[in-house]
Amino acid sequence: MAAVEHVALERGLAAKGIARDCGELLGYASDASFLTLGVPNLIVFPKDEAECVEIVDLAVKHGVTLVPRATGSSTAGQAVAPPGAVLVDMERVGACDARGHRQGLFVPSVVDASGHAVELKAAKADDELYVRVGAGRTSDETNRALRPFRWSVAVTPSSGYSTFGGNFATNARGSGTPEYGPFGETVNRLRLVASSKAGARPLEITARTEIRRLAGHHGLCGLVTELDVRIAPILQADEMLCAVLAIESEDPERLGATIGRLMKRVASSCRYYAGEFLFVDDAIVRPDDPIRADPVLGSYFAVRPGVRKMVLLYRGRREAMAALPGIATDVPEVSYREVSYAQFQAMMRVRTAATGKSVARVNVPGCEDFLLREPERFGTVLAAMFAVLAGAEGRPVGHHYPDGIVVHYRPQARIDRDAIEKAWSLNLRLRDAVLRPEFSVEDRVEHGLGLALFRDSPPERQKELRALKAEYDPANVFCPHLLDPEAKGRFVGSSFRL
Amino acid sequence: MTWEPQIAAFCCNWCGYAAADQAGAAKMEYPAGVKIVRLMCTGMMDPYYVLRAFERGFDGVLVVGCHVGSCHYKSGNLQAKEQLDRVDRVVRALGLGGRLAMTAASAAEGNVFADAARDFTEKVRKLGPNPLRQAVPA
Amino acid sequence: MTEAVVIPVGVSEPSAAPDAALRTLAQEGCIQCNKCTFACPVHRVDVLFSPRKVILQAYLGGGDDVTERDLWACLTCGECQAVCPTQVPYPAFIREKREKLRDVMDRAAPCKHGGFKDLVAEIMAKPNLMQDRRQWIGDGLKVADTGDTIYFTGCMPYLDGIFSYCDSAEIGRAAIRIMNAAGIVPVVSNLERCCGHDALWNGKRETFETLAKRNAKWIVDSGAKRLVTACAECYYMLKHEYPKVIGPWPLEVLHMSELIGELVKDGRLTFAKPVPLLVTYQDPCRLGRHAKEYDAPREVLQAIPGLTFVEMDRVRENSMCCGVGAYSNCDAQTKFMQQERLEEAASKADHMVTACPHCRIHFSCYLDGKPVDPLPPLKIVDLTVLAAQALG
Amino acid sequence: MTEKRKVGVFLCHCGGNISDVVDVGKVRDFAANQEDVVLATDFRFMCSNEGQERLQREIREKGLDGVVVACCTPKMYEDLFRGKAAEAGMNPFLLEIANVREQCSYPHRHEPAKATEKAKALVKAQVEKVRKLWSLEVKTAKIQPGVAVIGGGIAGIHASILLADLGHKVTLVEKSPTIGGNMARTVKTFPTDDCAMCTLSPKMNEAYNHENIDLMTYAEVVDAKRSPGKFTLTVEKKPRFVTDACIGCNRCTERCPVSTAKAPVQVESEWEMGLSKRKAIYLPFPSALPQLWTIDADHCFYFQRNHACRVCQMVCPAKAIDFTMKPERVAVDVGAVIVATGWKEYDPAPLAHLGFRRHKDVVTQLQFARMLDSMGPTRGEIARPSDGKPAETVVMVQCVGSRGAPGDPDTHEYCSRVCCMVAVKHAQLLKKARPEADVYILYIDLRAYGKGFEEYYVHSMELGVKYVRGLPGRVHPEGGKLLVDVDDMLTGRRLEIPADLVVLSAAMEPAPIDDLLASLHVDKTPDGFVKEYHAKINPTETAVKGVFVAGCAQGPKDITDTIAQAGAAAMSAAVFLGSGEMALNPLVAEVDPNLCRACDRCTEVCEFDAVHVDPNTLVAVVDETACEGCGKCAVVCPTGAISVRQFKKPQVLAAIDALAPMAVVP
Repeated sequence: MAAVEHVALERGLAAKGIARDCGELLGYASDASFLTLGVPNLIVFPKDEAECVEIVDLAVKHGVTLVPRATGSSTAGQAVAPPGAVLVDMERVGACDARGHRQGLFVPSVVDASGHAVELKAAKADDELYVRVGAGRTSDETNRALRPFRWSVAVTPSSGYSTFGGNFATNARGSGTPEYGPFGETVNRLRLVASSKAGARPLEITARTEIRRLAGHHGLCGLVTELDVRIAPILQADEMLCAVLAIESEDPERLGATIGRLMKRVASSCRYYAGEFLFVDDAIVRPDDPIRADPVLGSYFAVRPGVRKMVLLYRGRREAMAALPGIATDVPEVSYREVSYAQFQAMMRVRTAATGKSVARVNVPGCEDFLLREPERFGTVLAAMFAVLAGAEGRPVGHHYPDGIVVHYRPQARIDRDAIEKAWSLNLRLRDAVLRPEFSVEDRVEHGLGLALFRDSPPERQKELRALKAEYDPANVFCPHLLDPEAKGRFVGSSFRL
Repeated sequence: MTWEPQIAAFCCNWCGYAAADQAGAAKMEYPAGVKIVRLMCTGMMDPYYVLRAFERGFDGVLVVGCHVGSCHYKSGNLQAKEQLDRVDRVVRALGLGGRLAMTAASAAEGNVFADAARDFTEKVRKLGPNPLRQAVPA
Repeated sequence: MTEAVVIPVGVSEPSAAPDAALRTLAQEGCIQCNKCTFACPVHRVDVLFSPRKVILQAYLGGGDDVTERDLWACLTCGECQAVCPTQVPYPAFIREKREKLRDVMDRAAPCKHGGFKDLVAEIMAKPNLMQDRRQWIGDGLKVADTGDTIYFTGCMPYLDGIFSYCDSAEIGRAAIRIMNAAGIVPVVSNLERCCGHDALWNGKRETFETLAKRNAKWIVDSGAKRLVTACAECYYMLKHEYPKVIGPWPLEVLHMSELIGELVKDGRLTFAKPVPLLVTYQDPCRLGRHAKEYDAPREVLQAIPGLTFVEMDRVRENSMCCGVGAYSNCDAQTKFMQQERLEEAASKADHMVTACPHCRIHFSCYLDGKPVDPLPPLKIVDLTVLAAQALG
Repeated sequence: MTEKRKVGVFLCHCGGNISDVVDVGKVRDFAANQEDVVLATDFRFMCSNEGQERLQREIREKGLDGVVVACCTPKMYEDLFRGKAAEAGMNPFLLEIANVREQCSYPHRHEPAKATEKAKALVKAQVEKVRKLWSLEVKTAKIQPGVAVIGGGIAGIHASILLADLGHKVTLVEKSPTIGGNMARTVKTFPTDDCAMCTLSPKMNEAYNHENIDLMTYAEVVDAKRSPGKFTLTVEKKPRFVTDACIGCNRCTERCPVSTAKAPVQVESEWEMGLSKRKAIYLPFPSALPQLWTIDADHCFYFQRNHACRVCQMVCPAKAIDFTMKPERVAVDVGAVIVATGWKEYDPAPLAHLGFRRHKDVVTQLQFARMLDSMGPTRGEIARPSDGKPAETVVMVQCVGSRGAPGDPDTHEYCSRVCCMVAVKHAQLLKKARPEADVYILYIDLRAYGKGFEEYYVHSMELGVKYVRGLPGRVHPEGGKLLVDVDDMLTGRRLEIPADLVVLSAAMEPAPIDDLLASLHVDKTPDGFVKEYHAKINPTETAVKGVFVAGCAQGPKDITDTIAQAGAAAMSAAVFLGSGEMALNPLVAEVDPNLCRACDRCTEVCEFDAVHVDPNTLVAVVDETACEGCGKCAVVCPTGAISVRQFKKPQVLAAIDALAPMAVVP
């Protein structure tokens, strides 16, 4: 605890009995992005909106910057604080009891579009319903609470333990997005602790247009404390179609072009719930992984050397996807197979785990994920990508959304400086190779732009964000550093710059 | 040197310890192996102390408190009894049965303390050295 | 070749070279996703405690950068590892840290009974010990000095000398009753010593290894074909940790639930008497997440006539810890974890069955005291005891 | 981790008492080599002035922050040495005594070698303990000024006056409408036969008028809360329905329809022990204080027959009747409480063979006392309640309800102590009034132990009171008399005494005050009387600091003893209050909030009600004014959160380990 304003702030928090830590905070120097701006010297853990208000009041009073973080799973550096800033861990907000203890098991309160409470038992499948949750709630928790009623959150980001507050801040995508759009589209009501020159300004926002504006605000506009989040009925086995499509080829360009065309047709003729793909290699699952023994799925994990193998997974309402089998059979290179929901989930587990999570490696951030607007260019992009990746570790995976293809790639490196720095430079080359307007490729749509927010978002979005911030944060206490186009973080594993 | 039973005598401040003072002041003799640990009340006699004493090589543990009904703190000695009865199961299971005893001596009963110290020492002598302790050459 | 290259702004070059524990950890590829923290029962009641934080701190601070609170507050229950996308072995990490740091960072105040148990273990590690640990058996039960089956009692004979609020010896009696009923006369030995569970998990590897070797000696010499225990900790230790020290066993190590399942399967044991209870099952960390045995206990419950078995919401690898690991941490936070779990259990059933004497003790301890919030009536029952009730 | 200590060891020769047996030099050299010991020295007499100066000098010069004095038992000079250490600027609680005289040189004087070895161990043990000790501060708690005396009998009155004279504000709470208690009923007092009222009235008046005494009659203590140095009593004032405007003209009583000859409702006078009736609005007795009438709502027609009667209101010249009065609760903060709730008379009804209640002419001594009162129900006439004829033969029966068989639910095991002299007194008062009357006293043992009692007893025999050793087998009516069958154990003859009046010397019982004692957390002895802190040396104190006991609440006693004990209780209370603040013994329990499970076990075992779980923080909190430091809580605490200062586990273990034989398997 160095700075005087921090000492003052800490005293204020102590007076209000708000949980905080000003001990050794090396553990909060970074997040899942492995980026850092330094070691914070104060982190605050509000448990409800009231405490958020106190915190913002104090921050404005003492002129201290606040950087909200949620579960810290951000892969883009939102959750790292620049020197002098105070971290605000929003993880408990609206998710704990009066004692501040997280309540993992809870009874969901469900409302309709106009915010009136609804008996979920009595609800009909086509009702437009929302679950009213604290910003610290996660889709895992919420889905567990909804499951008995056969409902679930409409858009579930790939990490079910990220908080809704975070999902909204990054306007995350996930399964359900093809049908419901990005997370921000599924929010019907928002409580936000913004700032004024005088202090905190708690707001309730119900105008959908305004909510859309705020979606992806990256914490620039304040602390989100409560949301009404769209829920959807869980598809039953008989009304659901789960399909696995596979293709392999020595030539990534051909592979990409073929799949791209297929995806375009699927997007135009099917309404699906989730479309996911992954590139399979030998190391993607452990040799002893039971999935290899699965009579159906096992085959997908045998990869001939020298070829790229891509597995594409679709799930949705059977009637809405009636065209899919036909589309698949039109493409001879692609093998098509319908599988059970259980098998689909098994493949999804591999898909999730494949995002650069493998043993004896650290993940090197950088070109973390990008959106390809025009599927027909998929071949070109893959070719460019694999050209750079030749010989590198880590494997691309992605989603197929109606508005484009999202590709994730996080190179991995053995845990030593050389390997890490290699991966790092590889990343930079990858950015240059792939992030090209002429490819219709945009950077980072899945996990938000984080520290790269201003460097990488298009000018009009920058203008929009500045306007937003001016409106909601006149005191300029929330993450001002993200507005700096030069915002730079350091990868904790190297001396490189972004 | 030959083995002499080493006894940890936990005495409450008001009776046991005072009785030992009495015994001393009256020049009553008892074995020098008896070493007193002063507690305010046997009620604070933690079973842990018993095991610790054995683990550290004492051959016997003797707890001396007030007579029932005359505890300076009303009922500390009763709790001690209860606690020791319980821990005695552990002591016996560890093969140290008979090496733990509790008795009462009022502040005036120096003789009672001296006798207890003597008798218990002899009892322990018959049991031989604490097996947890390296056998001392006889 | 070092993961300690990680030097963020403002952090001086780590002094200590990264140690084995840290390497294991880093090489498991912690991706800082924080799911561990989310799953951690301690974090739920103490927001400052976070495995993710501890890992990053150790990672950046060069190995031994762990605070005393963080070192000892961990229950080593493994809920974090169960949800970790890369299976980071956090409990093992903490265990090694405890081995390394306990001398400079001894527990300010270990759970009192833990201190007592530790001492019993220390005593049992001594050479010329002559135990008389069979007093609890009582009449009508048949045990032998030699035979094919060893019944490894664990610290059970000692527990009743410490805990007033639950009769642990009844577990042993039940186990023997069941074996006798199936025509097995188990060996119960005075040579048996503490399995060393707490010693190992509290960083006293030396004590653990001494105990392990002394146990292995008589067990192997006995020539028995299998060893059974009703304790989740003993089972996990004997089956998974002992071989690392004494090499592979010449015999089979079984948990009571496995033995019962087996006996029921080949018809040597029949549950004649209905036990009309509404029960739920608490997966003990050591039996479940650590030894991966989830089904055997459930099969036993299903085999008991008249019994209604309901699952809690958080079960198997996601089951919530009883709140105390290796008797190393029982404090102001523990009560809230136990309240949370018992509320969950009470919302499902009126009896909570567990297959670990220690879960039973910790929960019973809580129920014996004053709960932080009112609780519906709930009893904690041991699986083996429950099974014995179903014998004719 | 305790910081490096500078420990000094001082060995006393005790002029040979120690050094003739223990080789002090060896012990000194041994001590000098112990860890943290910076000084080891020996001296002929540590307790001498010179020795004390040495101690202080070394503490100052070497800056010692730990001292072990190896000498005689700590019971002798621990306080002295600690005081001296404090003067020298060291925290006194860092000084420990190694008892090498009573524990080494005396008991092992024929084994000097062993005595020396043991002395080493004892010194080492204390050095190790001192190294682990923490400095302690002696905290103090302000004591709330003011004292509450509960019970307005002679004990309460006397104690109140003494304290009030000393300048203490006294709140005297009496549950009946008047003060005076049982003494007011007892006409005359033995052994001097002077009139009870004549001695009592002045005291009542003094208490009533004393500027430092706040008198609350017709009021009861319904709850008591304790906080450091303070008791907060909740006193409920019952409504009298008569305001202070009352001028005591008695018109209301005269006109009150209750208990009139033809009235359907007859109320027995408590004051007259049921020997006469009283009205619903009444003054207990003429010299009652305060002179305020009281309406007994349970019998008043206004209350019982929905406002049917308002006679008193109509006749009251002072407009003092107010039917709307409600019970009123007031909180009284005091620093000390004296329980002087007195006694009630045992009800002999269960002893069927004595015929109490079955035969009108069987009465108790207290009723007989009322008969003897010239102002009483019989105007002093000793007549048979059955027909009002003068009683020629009166038989008194002793030990009624007292000295019963152990375990007999109907009687008490204890001796009621005063009944003998009460009987002797009443017998001779009767004899003096009517020499021709026959008076028998049937007894087992006649206990005339007090000053002037024996003479009093002998005098009664001179007056012709007949003593028969033996208790009656039965009392039954025959020929208009009551035949009392008794075996005279001295003559062996069986007597059948035809009595007009049988008087039972019923035992003294404690007044029913269980709720009060419970809320004060004061215990009772098995016989139901208040438990003193120590029956011999603290007869007026209770285990609860600040709560004292006086009079028959503590046990049966006569007025002389009651006065004496009331004085003693007042003195103890005055000393306690006088200090203005109480030094809190620092060697008490303390709680580590980070470990407390709030399981309440400490609360359950605490005999002094000194620890409670704070419902908000869910952490146990020790009341240091109440904690005695016995450490029971520390043993039952599952986490080790609670422990007694200077006897924390590491401190005791340090001593154990140091005393343990060296030869332990590593």
